Amino acid sequence: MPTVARSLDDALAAIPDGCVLAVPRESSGVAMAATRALIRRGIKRLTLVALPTSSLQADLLIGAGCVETLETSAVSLGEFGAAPRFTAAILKGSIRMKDATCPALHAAFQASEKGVPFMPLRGLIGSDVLKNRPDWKVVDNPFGDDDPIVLLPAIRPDVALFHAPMADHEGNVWVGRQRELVTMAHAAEKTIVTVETLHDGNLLEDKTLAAGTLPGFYVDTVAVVERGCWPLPLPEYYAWDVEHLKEYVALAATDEGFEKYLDKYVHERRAA
Amino acid sequence: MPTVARSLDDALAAIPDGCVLAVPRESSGVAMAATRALIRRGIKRLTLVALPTSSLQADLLIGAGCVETLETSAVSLGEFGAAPRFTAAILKGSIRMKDATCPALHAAFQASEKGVPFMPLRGLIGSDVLKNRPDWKVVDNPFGDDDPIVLLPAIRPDVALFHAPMADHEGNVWVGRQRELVTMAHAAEKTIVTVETLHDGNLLEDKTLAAGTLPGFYVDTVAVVERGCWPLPLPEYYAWDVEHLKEYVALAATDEGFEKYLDKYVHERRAA
Amino acid sequence: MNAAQPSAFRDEELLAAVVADLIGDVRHVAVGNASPIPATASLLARARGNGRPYVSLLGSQKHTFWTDGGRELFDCAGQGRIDVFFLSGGEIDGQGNINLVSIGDPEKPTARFPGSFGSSYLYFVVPKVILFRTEHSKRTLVPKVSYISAPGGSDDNVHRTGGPIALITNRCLFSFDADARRFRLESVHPGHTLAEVIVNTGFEFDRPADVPVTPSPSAETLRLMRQVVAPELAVVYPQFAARVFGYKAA
Amino acid sequence: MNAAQPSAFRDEELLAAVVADLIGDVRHVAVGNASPIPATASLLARARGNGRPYVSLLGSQKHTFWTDGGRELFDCAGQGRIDVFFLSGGEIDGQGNINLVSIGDPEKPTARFPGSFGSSYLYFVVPKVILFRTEHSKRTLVPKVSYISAPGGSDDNVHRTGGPIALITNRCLFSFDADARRFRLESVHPGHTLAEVIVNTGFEFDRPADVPVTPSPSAETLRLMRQVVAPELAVVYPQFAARVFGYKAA
Repeated sequence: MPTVARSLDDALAAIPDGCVLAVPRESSGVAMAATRALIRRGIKRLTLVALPTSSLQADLLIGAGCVETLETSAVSLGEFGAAPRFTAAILKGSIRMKDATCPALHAAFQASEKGVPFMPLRGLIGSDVLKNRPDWKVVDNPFGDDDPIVLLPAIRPDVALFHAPMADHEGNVWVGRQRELVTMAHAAEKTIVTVETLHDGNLLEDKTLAAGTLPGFYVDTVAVVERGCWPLPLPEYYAWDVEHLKEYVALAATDEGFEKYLDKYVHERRAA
Repeated sequence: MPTVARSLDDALAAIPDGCVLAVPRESSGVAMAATRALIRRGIKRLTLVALPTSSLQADLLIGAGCVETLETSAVSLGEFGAAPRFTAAILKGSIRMKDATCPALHAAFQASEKGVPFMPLRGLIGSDVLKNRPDWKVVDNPFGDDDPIVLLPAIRPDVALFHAPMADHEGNVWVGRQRELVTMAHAAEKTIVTVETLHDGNLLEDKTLAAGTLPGFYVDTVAVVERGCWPLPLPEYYAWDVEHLKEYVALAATDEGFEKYLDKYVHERRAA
Repeated sequence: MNAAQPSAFRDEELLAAVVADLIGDVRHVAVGNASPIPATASLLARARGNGRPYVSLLGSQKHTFWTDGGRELFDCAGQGRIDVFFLSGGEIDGQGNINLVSIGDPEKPTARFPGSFGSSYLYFVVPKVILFRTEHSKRTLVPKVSYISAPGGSDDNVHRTGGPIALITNRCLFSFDADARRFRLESVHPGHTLAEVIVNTGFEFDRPADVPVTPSPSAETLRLMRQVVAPELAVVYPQFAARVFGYKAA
Repeated sequence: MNAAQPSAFRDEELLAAVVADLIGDVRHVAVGNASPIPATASLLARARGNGRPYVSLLGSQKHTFWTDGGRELFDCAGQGRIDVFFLSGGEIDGQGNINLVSIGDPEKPTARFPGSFGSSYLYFVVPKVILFRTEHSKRTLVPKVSYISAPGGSDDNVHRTGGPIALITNRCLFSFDADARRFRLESVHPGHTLAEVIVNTGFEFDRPADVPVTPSPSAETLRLMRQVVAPELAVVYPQFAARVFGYKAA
């Protein structure tokens, strides 16, 4: 049965060093308060899988030395520019990068959701994305004739971590149309969700809300963290903190500036 | 752009003789009024694919001679017993039956949804379901070692037809948690939906309703038909018409009785 | 069931109690449509476990948590998140094969059942599949099924994380030995006899030298079924709850 | 853009008009994040088509119909329901290969871009991919990309229903010949010269004997952009709409 955690740190206790951690793109609800708490705790050696891309979350975790391997399709701060710590880590060779493409990650999570060892995907053939992924295979489509097609092995994360608008006391989580979060939870061994607020009553008993609800059956722990995506947006609830992102980009351009950022916004528990 | 049809017959004009027609199980909203209209029109040679099972809809269409091939995992009237016209047609050999299993049909529709030629599925090996499906293939899992696994070819229906609680004037359809209807529409070339009622305003602009909405982009035609599932249920809206089902079972036990049923409930446009 | 214990418990209560013990301590039991006795057993297991296992009663939107459409049951099983499921068969044979399709040559059958539903998959991926068939006769329990909707066992190289663990009928309880692919008679229900089981079973099975009588449900089990389970059950199976437990919704 | 037509139209208007013509009569155009000129072009095409094509502006929940999560864009493309998409590249080479990953040895790169996003897939399945890269230099248009995020062409046996049809820069418009896997110079924008295009392009390309000047947008096109498109665009790109069209939301 899912539990509503007494504190954010309690909720995150189930994310050990060295685990495979799945996180969503910024338009789906990134658990940024939880990310800062993990950095404060000194989490290490993560295999971070961002479905299908990441922005500040990956950049912070990489900069703070928490990431050993990153699998995703892109890391960028969008209109704020390149992700500085990600870029620096790649150029230094300090993380292992598994470059993917968005639909490949979606399909690989769906493979785990469906309990199959792989999923096929069109495209990719002739790309260096494929060439650099020895774990992806090309086979001849058995329903075709000389028709090569890529097979992607299932991704089964140890933990999925994201932020959503609300949950109820049974651990049901309303994710709305962000349905890759449902697939992520189905695919992951454990799912930890931070939410803006607790909903009174059972989300599954309201037929309109139920349509956008991840059942608590798939959820291990829920923690209430208001503005849990800050400084990233929670779409339809709040927007980017533009000034903060500008400050981040300015500070994170250097190692020393990034340490200052951590001191100011992460270790001091400010706005966490 | 989807259109709101002036009449049910107008909406169904896009379902030609001989097409591959996809329909849902009874708990997801079966377009029964539309089914009676198709029988009245004298539709012929359908390849009916019921995702993943059917009840009265398949039985009626089979009894009325509209079906050439049926692909599904089961046809049954549930607590009302066996489906009499289905059973009779199988014993007479008057339809071609492609027996499947529920998750195989879900996966084959998802293959079309994802634009891939096949999907893998566990299980099935050693069953006569597999043995009788030369179109399904067993391959050695390229990520395993001596690990046979079934591959199912994508099902791409010509038309998907179902009933839903509501649509808006843009053709967006609220399906709630019946998400196989979304997959069915994604997989099908065309989608025709009957609904209980037209919703004022755009379903996609309400974040709660949007979570359970099939976008009008995938919908060709919507027609308003109140109690469009009758005598089957529209879950959370209305229940089975128990007395009617009992009458059906009694009549459909014989060829003559079934003709009487058609005369009484289909050709006379009663409750259609 | 028998004259010896006319008022102690009903057949359905005995069967549900036996099935509840087979369920054991698990996380999630799913029960197919129109299965009141397995549903009773599952709710009994939940009452004993203070809310564990999750019980999904298919066909009841109120008693399932699915929000991802009809595929979620199967995806959930594929993820290893369904521990117990119930299957039946028009025919069941001694190797645990089940037939939900037809009798005779599949091309020209002499009888047709509804179809395999999800059995061809779930039988492979649900760790504890309990076969439930109240009609115990040579017509239903056969030497070899006409059509294999799902096989009782698989070759070693076939990925299989589940399969049958038991077969319960109105006469007795069989366990299933997955290695030998054979049923073993575990107990005969009160009021029934070994000779009756043998003569009504179309397949060979193993049995101990002394076949025990199926234990009667305890007083506490009966209390839970009648007081806690019956009201929950009545939401989905009102007629069954009224008939077996005399329960009528207020 | 040039001194000859100082007030007639802006560079962005010319590019959007050229792109709108490339879009043609289709059902659905999808535009990636942070792409105001392709967005302008797509909305212009829609204004001309009385609501057709559907225009999906990714990154704007209001301007996309997706309700099936992040995969729906790719599934939709896989279904053949996206007719036009826009891609760019840190590098683009003469065979239409695009690089969104890194410069130099991928194991020890000297520069890193964000990553391939969905390009490695969408380039194969969207019939009309328009390459859009305003910076036209030997740094961006190279003989051979360091890393192929997505190839411009594929062998005949590779399933491919889409690919590049054109490359538009701040200087000119190239079409792409899928069979020859080469770009062909179609026109040079007003105020720019063939010599300038040649000296700033790192790859070889075909060209007609006389290279035309890119046609200026018609008065009607400019009217549609400024009066119909600008207010729609301002919802997603307010700064761009203000700067280019002088449009300010009420």
